[in-house]
Amino acid sequence: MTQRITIDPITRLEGHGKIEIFLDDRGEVANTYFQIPELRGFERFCVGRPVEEMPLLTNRICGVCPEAHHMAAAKAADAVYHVDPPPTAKKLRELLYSAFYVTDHTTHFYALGGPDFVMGPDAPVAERNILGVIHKVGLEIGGKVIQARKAGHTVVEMIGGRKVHPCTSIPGGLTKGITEEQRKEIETMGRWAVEFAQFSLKLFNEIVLGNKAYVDLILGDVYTHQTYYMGTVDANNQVNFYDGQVRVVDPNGKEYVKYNPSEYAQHIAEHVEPWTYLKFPYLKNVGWKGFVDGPESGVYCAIPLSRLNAADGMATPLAQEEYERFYSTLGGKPVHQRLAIHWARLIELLYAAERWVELATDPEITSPNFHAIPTEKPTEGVGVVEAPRGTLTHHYTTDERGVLTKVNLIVGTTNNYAPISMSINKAASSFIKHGVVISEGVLNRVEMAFRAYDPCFGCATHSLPGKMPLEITIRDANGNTVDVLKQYC
Amino acid sequence: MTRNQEERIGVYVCHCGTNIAGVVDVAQVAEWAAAKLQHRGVVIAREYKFMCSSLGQELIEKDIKELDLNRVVVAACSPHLHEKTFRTACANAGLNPFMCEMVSIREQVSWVHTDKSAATSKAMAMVSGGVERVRHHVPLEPLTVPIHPATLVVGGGIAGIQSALEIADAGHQVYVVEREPSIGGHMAQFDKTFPTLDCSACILTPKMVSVGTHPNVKLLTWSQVEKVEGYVGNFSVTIRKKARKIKEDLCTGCGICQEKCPKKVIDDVYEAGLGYRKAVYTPFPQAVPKFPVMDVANCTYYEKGTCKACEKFCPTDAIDFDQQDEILNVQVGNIILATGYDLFDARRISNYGYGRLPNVFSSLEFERLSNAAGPTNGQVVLRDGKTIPKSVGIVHCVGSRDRNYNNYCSVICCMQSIKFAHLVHERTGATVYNFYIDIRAAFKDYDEFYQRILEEGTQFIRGKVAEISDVPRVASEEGKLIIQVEDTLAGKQRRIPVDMVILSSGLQPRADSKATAKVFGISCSANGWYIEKHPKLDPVATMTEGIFIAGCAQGPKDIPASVAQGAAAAARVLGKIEQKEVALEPVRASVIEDQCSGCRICNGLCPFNAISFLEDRMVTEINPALCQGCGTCVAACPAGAIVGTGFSNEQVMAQIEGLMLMNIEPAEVIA
Amino acid sequence: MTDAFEPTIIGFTCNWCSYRAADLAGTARIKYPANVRLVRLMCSGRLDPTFVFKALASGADGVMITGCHPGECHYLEQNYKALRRFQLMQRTLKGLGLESGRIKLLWASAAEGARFASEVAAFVEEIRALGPLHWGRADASEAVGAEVAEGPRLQEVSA
Amino acid sequence: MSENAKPKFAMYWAAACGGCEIAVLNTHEKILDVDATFEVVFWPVAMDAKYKDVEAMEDGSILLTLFNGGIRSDENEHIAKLLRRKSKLMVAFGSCANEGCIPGLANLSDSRELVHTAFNTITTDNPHEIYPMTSYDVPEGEIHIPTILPVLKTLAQVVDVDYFMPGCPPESHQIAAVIDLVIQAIQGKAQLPPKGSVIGAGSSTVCDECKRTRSVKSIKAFQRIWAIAAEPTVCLLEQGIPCNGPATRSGCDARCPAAGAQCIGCYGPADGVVDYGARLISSFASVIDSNDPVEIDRILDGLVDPTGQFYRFNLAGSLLRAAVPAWKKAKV
Repeated sequence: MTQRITIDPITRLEGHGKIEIFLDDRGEVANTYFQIPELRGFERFCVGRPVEEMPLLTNRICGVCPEAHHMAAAKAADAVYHVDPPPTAKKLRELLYSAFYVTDHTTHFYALGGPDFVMGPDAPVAERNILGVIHKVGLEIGGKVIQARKAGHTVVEMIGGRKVHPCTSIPGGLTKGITEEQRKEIETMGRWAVEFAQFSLKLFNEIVLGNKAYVDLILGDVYTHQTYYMGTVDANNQVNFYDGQVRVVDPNGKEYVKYNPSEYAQHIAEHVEPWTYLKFPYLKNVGWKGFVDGPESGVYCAIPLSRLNAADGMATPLAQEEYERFYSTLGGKPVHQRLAIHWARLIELLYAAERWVELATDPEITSPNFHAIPTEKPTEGVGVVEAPRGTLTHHYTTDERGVLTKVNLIVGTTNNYAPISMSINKAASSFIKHGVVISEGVLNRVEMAFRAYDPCFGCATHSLPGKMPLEITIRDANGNTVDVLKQYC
Repeated sequence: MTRNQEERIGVYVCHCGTNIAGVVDVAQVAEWAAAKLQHRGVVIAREYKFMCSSLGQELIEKDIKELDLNRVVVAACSPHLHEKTFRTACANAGLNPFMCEMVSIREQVSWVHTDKSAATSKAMAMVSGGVERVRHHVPLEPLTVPIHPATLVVGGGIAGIQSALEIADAGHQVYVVEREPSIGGHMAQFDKTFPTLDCSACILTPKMVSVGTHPNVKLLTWSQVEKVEGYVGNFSVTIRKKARKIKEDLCTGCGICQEKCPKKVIDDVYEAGLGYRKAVYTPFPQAVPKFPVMDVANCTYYEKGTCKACEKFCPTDAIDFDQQDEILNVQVGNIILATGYDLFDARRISNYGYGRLPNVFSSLEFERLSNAAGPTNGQVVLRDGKTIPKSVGIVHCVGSRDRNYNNYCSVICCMQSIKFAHLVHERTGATVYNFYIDIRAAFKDYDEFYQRILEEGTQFIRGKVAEISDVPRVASEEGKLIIQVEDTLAGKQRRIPVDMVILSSGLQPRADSKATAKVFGISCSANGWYIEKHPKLDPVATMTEGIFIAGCAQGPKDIPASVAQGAAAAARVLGKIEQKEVALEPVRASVIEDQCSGCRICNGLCPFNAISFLEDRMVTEINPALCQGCGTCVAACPAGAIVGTGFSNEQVMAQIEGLMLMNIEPAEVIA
Repeated sequence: MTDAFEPTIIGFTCNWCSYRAADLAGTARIKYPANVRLVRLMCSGRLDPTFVFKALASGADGVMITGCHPGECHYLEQNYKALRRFQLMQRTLKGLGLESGRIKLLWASAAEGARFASEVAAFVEEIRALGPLHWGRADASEAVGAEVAEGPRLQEVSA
Repeated sequence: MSENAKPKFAMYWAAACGGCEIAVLNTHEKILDVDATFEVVFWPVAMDAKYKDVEAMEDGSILLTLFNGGIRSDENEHIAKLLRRKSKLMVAFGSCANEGCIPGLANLSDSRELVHTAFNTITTDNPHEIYPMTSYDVPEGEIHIPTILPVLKTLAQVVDVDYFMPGCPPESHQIAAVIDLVIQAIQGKAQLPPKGSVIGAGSSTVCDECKRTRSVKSIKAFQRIWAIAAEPTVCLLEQGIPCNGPATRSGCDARCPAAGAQCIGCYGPADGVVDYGARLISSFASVIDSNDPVEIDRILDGLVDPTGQFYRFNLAGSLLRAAVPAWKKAKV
């Protein structure tokens, strides 16, 4: 007779999720099931739409990282029309994308993942949120956070037309460029963003690395998995968010494979379970061995940490310094401790800010040559970018009018579905022991396991979002319900 | 459009004797409405033998007063028949007439369906539709506009002349627009008219003169209507007065210029190509007005830059080579279209040889030949201009009653051909053969005329001419035109050699009749004749208020009929003028300015130019007087900023719901 | 269910031509099936596609749109606008999973009572053949899970 | 649950992308006003909270609930009904809740197809045709996932809605303005608009705010946005680019046209428009410059996806693809 705990839904992730924890009669964790409860069906209803609409339609898969879908869709559409956008177009897109990264990583660190550290996992629920953070670290810093998000969104709007769900990318480039005045403004904001990123790393040093309890938490075994790591790299094998080749390293940090985005289907497959609406991607040529880690299991993850593990370094100087400090502090590559993602994320934040400045000062950036009119017959194309939450793949097939006949999407968070499930299982097993009273704190520690991944199930459920009550039913060995805890949202 | 007070609706179901009651269970419909539509505001539902009778109307008026009804639905015949009747009834009872809605359960139900129960439930659905619709009715005031007393007559043929004179004589201003240099039309080209054989010119010219001199008539020849704006009572007409190159105020019509003009031009129009005119000319001696026109295309001065003979000799310096077209704008209240017909071009029937065989003549050519004032001074001779024919064939129905050309009967050809037969016989003594399909001599004295010609010895051969050729088979056919025909009375093929053939061409609509119809906003039948409002009961009006038609423009007819229709049109116009003002249906579109985004999608949609764009405020505006209420812009406005009275979205949507019985429990409906 | 199926058809008529054609069919006592219910508009140009969709959403199995013959529009050329809308409407309905045959455009002059009647009769049979309007793949019966969605209240549909 | 006297604020997402939450966060400083004025009792994306607290609340004790996301599953519907009960003011927030938004395009297919397509993509390893089941027996016991409704529904199709705030997402400056209005209303300094009003948007359409120059429209061919170098200052529709601006409610400052992209209609229909798509059909058709059926067809071929074009955001709210057409009630 088992006892069941349902954490439903998991809060402070973008989207929805539900965790089922089964305890055996000794009160030990028998198994955990991390379920994704909805499916929206983009792969189905995008069929029949003209491909140039995909950057607009797939935006709506996720309002947290619409820029990522916008870019992946735009690149896939370029590929469908066999058109190579002019350099200015590519640079503008990457500039938008870098600014977006600053905003997104800031949001996650300060609003979503941060509270666990800043406030501490056992802090009262009511304070474990961004407002709590602001109250603790002070309004002045809260102001900085807000300003950082604002700056990023301002750039997104300048180039993308809108703050959320940008609209300017079309096959062959963009519908508009930027003026010199805008460029100046963007540059100024960029330089400020670099400072902000450095400030955030400093804050992390003080609050987290300075706090032994947290460091133990990070380095402890609980949040550690030896999996494959995926990330996109440029010609020098340095991290790149917008373009490049996909590189995968094995649990020992050695390059396992490096391929062009268009070859993704030869390397990635998706496993199906009947108890969830989301699929589990894995490395096809390693194979699906279940929810286990190690070199024999095709399970991989695609997160800031994995991008750092999969690359040889960062393409910008300041970020490169942090990169080196990161690995020296955590004992060399690859780093398997999931909670280190938060640190890795801040390093990416710094890189994004630096890249922002580089592009904003590129002489070509204000050129009016931001669109190449497609001339080829549309056929098929794949577009890949590094979404903050993992490698994002859009794959389209169209008829001769450029109307979609087939759509396949492998979304950032989805890549991490298996590892997240594993982290949850591990965390649950170690925090829920016989006799341990189920407290908010414990549940939150379990949630921390995946919150570290910054999972976005708005994205993942491009297949389905929605929310359900968190319901913890505890039954005794005879199956009598002794307690029911309910939590909504 | 929102409803202000609570609806109190009366429903009245008419038996129309047995016309409706015979098929629809009117009692059931009324009971049903009273019971099932109560929650939709129906307070009373009655049935009555004849709702349109004075008693029926009183019934409604009484209920409106006593039951304080604010809306009325009458289920009876087509609104086109009795909408006015019941609106008046409402008005009599102090209710705004537009709070009444008619449901046509006679034309649309009892007369077209046989299954009683199906008919009855359809009637119920339609009543429910009417009820839902009327709930959204709002009081409307018809816009009344004054009728401008002046009238425009287009076309100076006999029909136009007649109507112009009638109206002018009644003391009202008339503008006559004629595109040729002179009025008179086809009739001016004829010599004799059937059946009386009196001289065409003799009876026509006096009328032409009185038009030309009438104080109330402004005659605009060598002119054309370019644009018509506005609506009944208030048309604004743009007319192009082509440059005559003659100063009308100075010209005395002495004719010296024509004498002195060195340039001879073949006269295709008036002389049907048989005679010549000068480059400056009046089409015929009795032309009205008397002023000549300069044929710029053929004038030596315009070709070579020298000559100016006319100018040199003109005693009054009336010649003006630099004269330009004039654009006139006139305001009129009504318009009469009498634009006449074109003659069927016999060339189209190649096996009749017209244009190829010199001695095959068109009917118009013969009119000129036989005309005392014509090129041969009335001498009937062959193309060579001297030989007098010994035998002549006259072919009826050329281009008429023929599915390859015009399937209709041109009405006048039989009598015209018979007239020709007489003239030929009289002028040449030649043997005359008439080839006919049927003889149609249907009006007063026509058949008598036919009999008389038979007595003159003209041979009538019943059969459609197959071919006219100049290829002889036997000696007797040498140098002749041979007419190949099946004599359907004798029942044999015949070849008849003659010296001359006259093709009695039929009439057809003006080549530009469809374009003209567009300018005036009326419609044409498939073959191009203007469509009258009602083929029997209103043959002179059109669907467009204030625009009337007369003469052959409406369909082939002879002179007396044209004159009669001209007079009839005039009478209708005078009637309107007497009314002084006309009430326009208050079915109109208007713009809610706050909601208009100035997208300008509607701007190109209005054929009546009622829609204009205000650049300063960046919004669209609709002129209610110009709006004809078609509602196209209402349907097109993407912002829903254009609303239409009488047929609002709310009204139509509600009616659809009603028709689908959306507001009633289904079980009780589909019974 | 199709054995007992009697289609319901909404017909939109132009005040100047087709509505009069219907009148004429009446005065001439020409019979046609009772399945069609007419709505009078001033002109086919007034036809807002919303009306057509409203009729279909309200239970009509077919919709007939009628107007003056090309070149004979009482308002000169508005029937051409109706024609354009019709062609675009058909394409859109197809995309929505409805058979394009469910809407029909008919030009009928005031003189064509007989033709009006026969065309109505023909259309009724065409719709009968198509069967009741089903909602393509979005039909509720095809749902995942047992639950059937409840329809929007009328006020919302017609609000 | 704290004894805070401040009015209670809740924000919830059903079948949503999260963009609405981000748009609210993008009001930046306004967030602090919200924090100052309201007790935020319930906001999944930003904070933890207890369902039992919400459930324990008196009916109508939450002053303002911003509900975003469409009704895709039975859970969505359940929560919508719960929050309706607990809230004084229920605002349909954002396109999904108002009209279904992009996920509403799912109503073109049945929900089973959505799942089947997703589980048969080229990368899916699914030889045994396994599909998610609403309840499934794992060794440890039975676990459940929610039922997907046959069609995606708008909020107003399941509960009574007080205000409608359109946009995908609603523009942040509009959100800020609405927050200000509500705060002022609480302080008695302002009046709330009548129930059922659309808030945070204009009453006209996008053209009203669009800076591009316009003249009388007449189109010989429709153009794909990528196929021409569009003139940057002239109305896109006049250039043949199918821009939904003319029919789309104003309030967004015409951002997309300003950025050279056509309006795709996220703010939905203007006041009094029953069916957004039907409006666009008649207005697009109206500007086609031809009376010849064949040529008209040729021109229309340029609109490769009319249904998607006209119902991109509006399908779930449309007459024909609303959740189970109303007529099902009228007919047996």
